[in-house]
Amino acid sequence: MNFGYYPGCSLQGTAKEFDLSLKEVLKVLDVNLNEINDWCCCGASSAHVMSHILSVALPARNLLLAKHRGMQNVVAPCAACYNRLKVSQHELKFDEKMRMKVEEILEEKISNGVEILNLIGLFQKIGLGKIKTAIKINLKEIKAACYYGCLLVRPHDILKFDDPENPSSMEEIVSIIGAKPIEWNYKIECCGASHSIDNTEIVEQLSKNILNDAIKHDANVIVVACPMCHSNLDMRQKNILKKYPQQKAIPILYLTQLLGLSMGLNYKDLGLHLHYINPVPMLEEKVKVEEVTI
Amino acid sequence: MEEEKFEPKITAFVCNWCTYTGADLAGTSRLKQQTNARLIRVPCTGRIDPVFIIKAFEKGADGVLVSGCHPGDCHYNTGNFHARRRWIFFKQLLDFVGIDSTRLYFSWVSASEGKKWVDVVNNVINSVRAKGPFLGYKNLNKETELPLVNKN
Amino acid sequence: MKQLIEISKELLESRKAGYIIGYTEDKFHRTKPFIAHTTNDAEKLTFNQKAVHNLAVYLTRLPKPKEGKIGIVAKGCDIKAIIGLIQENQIKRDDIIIIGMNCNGVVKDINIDYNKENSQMKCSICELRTPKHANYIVGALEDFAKSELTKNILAEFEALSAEERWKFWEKEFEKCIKCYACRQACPLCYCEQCIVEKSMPQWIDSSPTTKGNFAWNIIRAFHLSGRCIGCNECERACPVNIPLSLLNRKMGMVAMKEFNYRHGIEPDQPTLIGNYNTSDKEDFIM
Amino acid sequence: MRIGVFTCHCGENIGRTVDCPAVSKACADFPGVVHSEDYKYMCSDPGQNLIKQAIKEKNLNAVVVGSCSPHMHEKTFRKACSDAGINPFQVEIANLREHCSWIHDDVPSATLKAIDMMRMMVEKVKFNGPLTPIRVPVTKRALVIGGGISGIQASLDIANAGYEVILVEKEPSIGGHMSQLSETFPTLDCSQCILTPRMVEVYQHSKIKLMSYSEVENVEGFIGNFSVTIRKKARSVKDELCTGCGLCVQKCPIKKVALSEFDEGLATRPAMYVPFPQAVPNIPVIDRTICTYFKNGKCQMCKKVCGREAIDFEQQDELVKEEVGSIIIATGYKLYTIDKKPDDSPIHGYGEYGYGKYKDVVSGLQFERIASASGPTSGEMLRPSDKKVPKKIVFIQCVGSRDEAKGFSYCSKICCMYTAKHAMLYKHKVHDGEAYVFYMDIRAGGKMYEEFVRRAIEEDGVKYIRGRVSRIYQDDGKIIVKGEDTIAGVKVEIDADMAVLATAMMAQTEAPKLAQTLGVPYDKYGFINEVHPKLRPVETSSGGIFLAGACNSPRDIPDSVAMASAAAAKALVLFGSDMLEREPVVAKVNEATCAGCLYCKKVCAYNAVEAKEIKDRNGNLIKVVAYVNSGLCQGCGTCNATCPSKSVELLGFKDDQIYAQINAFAEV
Repeated sequence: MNFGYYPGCSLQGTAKEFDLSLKEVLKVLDVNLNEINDWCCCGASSAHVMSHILSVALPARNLLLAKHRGMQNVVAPCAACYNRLKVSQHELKFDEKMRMKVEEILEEKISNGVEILNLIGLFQKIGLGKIKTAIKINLKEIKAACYYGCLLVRPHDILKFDDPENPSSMEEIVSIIGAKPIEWNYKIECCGASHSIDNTEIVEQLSKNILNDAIKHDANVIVVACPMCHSNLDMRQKNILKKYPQQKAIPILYLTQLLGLSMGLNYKDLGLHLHYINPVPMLEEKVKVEEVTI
Repeated sequence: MEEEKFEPKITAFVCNWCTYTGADLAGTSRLKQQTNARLIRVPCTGRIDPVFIIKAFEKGADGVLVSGCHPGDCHYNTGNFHARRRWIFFKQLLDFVGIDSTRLYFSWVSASEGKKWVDVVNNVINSVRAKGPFLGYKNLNKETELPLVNKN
Repeated sequence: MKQLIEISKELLESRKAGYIIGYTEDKFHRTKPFIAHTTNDAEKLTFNQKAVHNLAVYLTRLPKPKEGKIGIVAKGCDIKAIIGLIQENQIKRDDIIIIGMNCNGVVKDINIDYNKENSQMKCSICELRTPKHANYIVGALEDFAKSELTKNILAEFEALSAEERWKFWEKEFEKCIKCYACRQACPLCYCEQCIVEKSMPQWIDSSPTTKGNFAWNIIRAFHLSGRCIGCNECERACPVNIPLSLLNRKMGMVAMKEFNYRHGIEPDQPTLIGNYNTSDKEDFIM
Repeated sequence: MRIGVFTCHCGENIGRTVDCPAVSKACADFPGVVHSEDYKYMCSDPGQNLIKQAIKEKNLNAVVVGSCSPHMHEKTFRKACSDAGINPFQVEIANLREHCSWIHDDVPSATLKAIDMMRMMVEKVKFNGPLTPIRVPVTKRALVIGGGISGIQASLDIANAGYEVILVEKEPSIGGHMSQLSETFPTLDCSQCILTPRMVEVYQHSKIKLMSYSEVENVEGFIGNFSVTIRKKARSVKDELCTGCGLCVQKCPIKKVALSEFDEGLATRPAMYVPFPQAVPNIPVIDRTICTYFKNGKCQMCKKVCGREAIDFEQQDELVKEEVGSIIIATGYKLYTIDKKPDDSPIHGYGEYGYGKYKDVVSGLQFERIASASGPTSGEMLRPSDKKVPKKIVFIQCVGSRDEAKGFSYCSKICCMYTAKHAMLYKHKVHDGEAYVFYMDIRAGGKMYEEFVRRAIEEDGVKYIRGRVSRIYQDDGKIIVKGEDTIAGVKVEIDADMAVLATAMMAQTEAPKLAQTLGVPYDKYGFINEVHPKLRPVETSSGGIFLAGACNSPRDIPDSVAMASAAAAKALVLFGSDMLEREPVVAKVNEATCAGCLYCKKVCAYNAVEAKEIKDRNGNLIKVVAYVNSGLCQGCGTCNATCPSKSVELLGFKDDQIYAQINAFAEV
C-alpha cells in the first residue's frame, strides 16, 4: 500500500518520536509513505491567525505538490496539519472568490481530489483486520485513556471525522491491539494548546484536569494522535508535577507507539526515550512479552 | 407583410399544475410580458406528445416552448420524468434534422415561479425574434399550398 | 447447410415447430425469405451471405401455427429484433425456436455476390457473429476481416449548420413517396394501426408532400428511438434511397451516450422509453 | 355545432387592456359560433343568467367563456351550463385575465392575443363531446390506523356519526403515548384520568371494531373503495374467552426478564402481560421470545390457572380482510432514544450525554413514568440508580431537535412545555430541590402556555439557563452537567443528581413502509406529508386517506385531537354521499388498434393500466391489449403521449382537441 505523506514541522521537531514510531509501524504493515517533496508550512498556529488567505494558500500549495506526484491521498499525522489541509480544501471547494485568489497566488488551477487522512483515518484505510494480524505482544494490562483534543474532530462539518462530542475511533484501534480503552470524561476537553506559549498557566490548569480524570478512571497511559496534545500533556506535566506535589505522573504515548509496542518493536525505535514522562517503568510492569493469539 | 417588423409566434405547451398555475401567478402579480406566446394547457408534461411540437411548427410556429413541474414536484408523481426522457431523444432528433435549440425550448416552472415564467417567456420570444422566422416549414407550406401563415 | 435442414426437418416432423421462417434461394440465385411448413419445404432452406433479410419481421405478421412453436432462422443481429419483441410483449421466448446462424457478414444487395467491399456497414461493426439466445447454433465462422468504418458519417453530418441540415433532409424527404416500405420491413414496427393511418386528428399528412414526409420520417425515427436494433432493413427497403439509417443511428447514439442502452440485448432488460431515472440529464431544460 | 362565446370584462380587470367588445365581435365570425356577447361580470348571477338564457334561446351545445383562469371559475361556468342543459364538459375557459390582460399593456396586441385565445378554445370545444363524471360507490366504513389519542378521537367522532370504524393498534392496548404521561400541560390534570374514559368508550362502542395487537399488512383500491388486509398478531390468548381477570399474569413465573415497554424500561414485566392496568382491551399477551413454554415446552402455568381455557399456545397470526371507504393515519411518533442505536434511528449522536450509560440520565418519557402515580415509583420522585430523591435535577431541551449537526433540524414543539411541566412536577414533589433547565429559546405558543412557563419560573423557582450542554458525566455519584450560559457568557457546571433529556420527537420507524403501502408521500424524516400545508392540512395526496396527530409532524395533545376531529370530518364528508363523483378526465383504450406493447402500462404511476386478454368464443386468445381502470386513473395522459399508435386517449385532452388548438393558433 502507498500513501502520500505530509509530516509537517512538529514531526520533524518536538514530535520526532511520532514520526519514528509511525514509520516503524507502517514498515511492519508494509505500507510506504511517499513524502511530498519541497513541502512547506501548513499555516497552523501562526498563519491562520495572521492572514486568512495565507492559511488557505499554504495547505493548497502542499496539496498541489501532492497532486503533481499523482498522489490519491495524503497522510497528515499531526492533527493541526490535518485540520489545516482539510479546512483549506473545504474553503477552496466552496468559496469561489477565495479559490480564484489562491489560484492567482499559486499561478495554477486548483482541483480538489486529494484525500486527506489523519492518523486514525490512515489505520482505518489500512484495515483494522490487517493490523490485528501484526499483533505480537499482549497489552491487556494497559489501560489507555484515548485523548482526542480538538483539532482531530472539529469542526465536524468540515472534517466529517468521527463524532465531535463523543469520538470513539481511537478506542476501536486500541482495543483491537488488546489494550483496554477506559471510559473517561475528558477525551475532548481543551488542553489549552493555543495558549501553549503565551499563557502556560491556563495550559497547566486545563492539562491537569485532563491528566487527573484519566488517572481517576485508573488509566495507566494516555494515548494521543496529536503533537500539540502530546507536548501539553507530556512536556507541561513536568511543571504540573512540580506545582502540585500530590499529583501522580502518567505517561503520554502516541497511538503509533502503542501500536508499535503491540507489534513487539523495541522502545528505542519507537522513540519512547524521547518523552519527558518516562513510560518505560510502567511498560516494563504492564507489558508481558509473550506470544498472543487475538 | 415582409417589410413589417417580424413578430414570432410561440406555441407553449404547459402542464396544468405547475407552469399554468405559475403563469396565473405571473398574472395575479401583474408581471408584464410580451404577447407572442399562446399557451396550450395539458394536465401534465407527460401528456405532451412530440407530434404536438412538429404540428406546431408545421402550422407556422417560429418557436415552441414546453414547460412543466420541476422533477419531484409532478402532480402525477412521475409524468415529467417520462417526459424528460422523451425530450432527450426528441430534442436531439429535431436538432439533427435542422430544427435546432434556437426554435425548441424546455423549462421547469413551478406554481410559485411567476417571475421565472415571465423571464422564460420573454427570453424565448427575444431569441426567436432575433433568429427570425422559421422559413423551413413556411417554404414547405408554400410548396404544398397550405394556407400562408404569419400575416398579422 | 445440411445441419440447418436436418434440425428444421426434425422440428417440423416432431411438430415441435408449426413452421419455420427461413431463407431459400430462387432461380436467380437470390436468397429470399421462405416459410417451411413441411419436411419437403425444409429441404429448400438455406443460408449464405446473401441472407440479408431480418426475418424477425414475420414474427408479428404471420398467424400463429395451429400446433407447435414458430421456428426462425436468424443471424446474431436479427436476434436482437427478436429479443426486442420479447421486451415489448409481442412474443414469448417459449413460443419460438431460434436457429441461430454463425454469420460471416452479408451483402448490401441480394442481386450481387458477396465480397468484402460490398458487405453491409452493420457487419463491419458486428459483435454478434455468433448468435446469442439461440436454441441452435449452426454453420461455421470463417475469419472475416472487418472492413473498418472509413469515416464517421454522423460527426460529418452534425458539423453542418442547422439550415444546411434542414436543406439536406428537405432534398431527401422530397423523394419520399410514402410507400411505407421502411415500416413494413421494420421488425419493430408492429402496430396494428400506424400513427400515420390515424385520422381525427391527422397528425401526419398522408399525402406525399415534403412537409408530411418530414413529419412521417421524424416520427418514425422517434418511435424507434431506443428501440431500433440497427438491422438497416428500412434503408434497404426504401425505393428512393433515403438514408434512413442516418436518423436511426443518431438515435442509437443518443441511447448509447445518455443511457448506455441498446435494445434487444437481454429479454428482461427494462426498456428505455417507459422507464426513467431521476438523474436523467436535463441540462437543456431552463 | 352551436357554440356560444361569452367575453367577460371582469370589471376593469380584463376590459382595461383587452377590447372586449372587439373580441366578442371577432368571435361572432368564427365558424360554429352562433352567439357571442360580452359582459362586465360573467361570473355574477346576471352574467351566468346571460349564458343560461343564450343556451336556451339559441339552443347552444357548447360554450366558451373568456374570463379569469379556469382554476378560478371553470366549475362555476360548468355548473351554470349544466343547469341550462349543456353537458358541463362542453364548456371551455379562455384565460383572458391572468394570461392576457394582467400581463400586457398594449391594448391592440393584447386584444389580438385574446382573440387568438378565444379561437383556440372555440376550436377545442368542438371536439370536447359530452362526458359523464365517473361515479364510484362509497363504502361507508373507516379504517383508523393507530390507537393513540388521535386515533381514539377520530374513531369516536366517526362512530358517533353512525358509521363503522375499524381501529387498528399494533400494541396490545390502545392509549398510545398519552397513557404513559403523568400530568398534562398547561392544566396539570392527570393524563390517565382524562384518557381512560375515552379508551373504554372506544371499547364499548357498538360501531367501533377494535383490533389491538394488529398491523395493516396491505392496502388496495382507491378512494371510497379500499380493501385492507390486517395482520392480527398471535396473542396466544383467545380474546373471546378471556375475562381479563389477570390471574395468568400474576402467576407467570418469568417476572424479571423483560423490561416494560410501558414504563420505558424503568421496570420489568412478566412474559404473560398486559401493558398497564387500565389497558384496553384488558387481555394479556404472551411474549413468545421469553416465555419458557415457547423456549423449552415447559411451564404452561398460565394455562393451568386460566379458568376459561383462554390460553392458546398454538394460536397463529391471522390475516383479516376489511372493506373501507376512507383511511385515517394516526400512527403518532416515537421518542428519539440517544443510546447508540444507529439501526433504527437516522441520527445517533449525543453519546456525550451518557444516556444509557448512566442510569440517572433519563428521557422525557421516562421522567413521565417516574412522576406518574401508576409508574414504577408510584409517583415518588426517586432517581433510578439508587432510588434516592434527587436534590438537584437538570432538564435539557432540544436534544436532537433544532440541531442540524447531530440531530433533526426541526423543532419538536412540545418539549418546551413538557420540560416546564416536568420541572414543576419535580418542584411540587421535592420542595427543597433545585431544578435547572437548559434551553435555546422558549417556544410557548398556545392557550395558557406562556403563562404556564412563567409559573414554573416565577412561582416554582425553576432556574432557566439559556445555552447548550456540552457533556454529562458521572463523578462520584453525581451527574456532572457541563454547559454554558450564553446570556451571562460563562461556563456552567452543575453537579446534579439526575438529568432529564427532552429528546426529539421522531417519525415511527415503520412510518415510511406504511406510507408506501398506502401510496402516500412522506418527508425526509419519515413524517407523512399533507397535500397542502395550509389549506389541506389533514389530507394526503391520495384521495380518501387522511392524517391525524404526530405522524404528520410533532404535535401536542390538543393539536392532535383537533386534527383527529378534522380528519374524521373529512371522512364523514366522503360518507355524506352514496356515490363519489370524479372528473371523467381518464384514459381510454381503443382495443381495436392497440398492439399491446404495454408501454402505457410501464409509464403509469398509478398501476391503472393492466394487460387484458381478448379471446374468441371458444376462449382462444386473440390478442393482448391495454386496459385502463378508470377508478385508479388520475388523468395525467402520459400513456396517451407514449402510445405510438395513439390507441389510448385521455378524455378531456384528446389528441383532436389539442390538435384543434395548435391549428387554431397558427391559422391567423
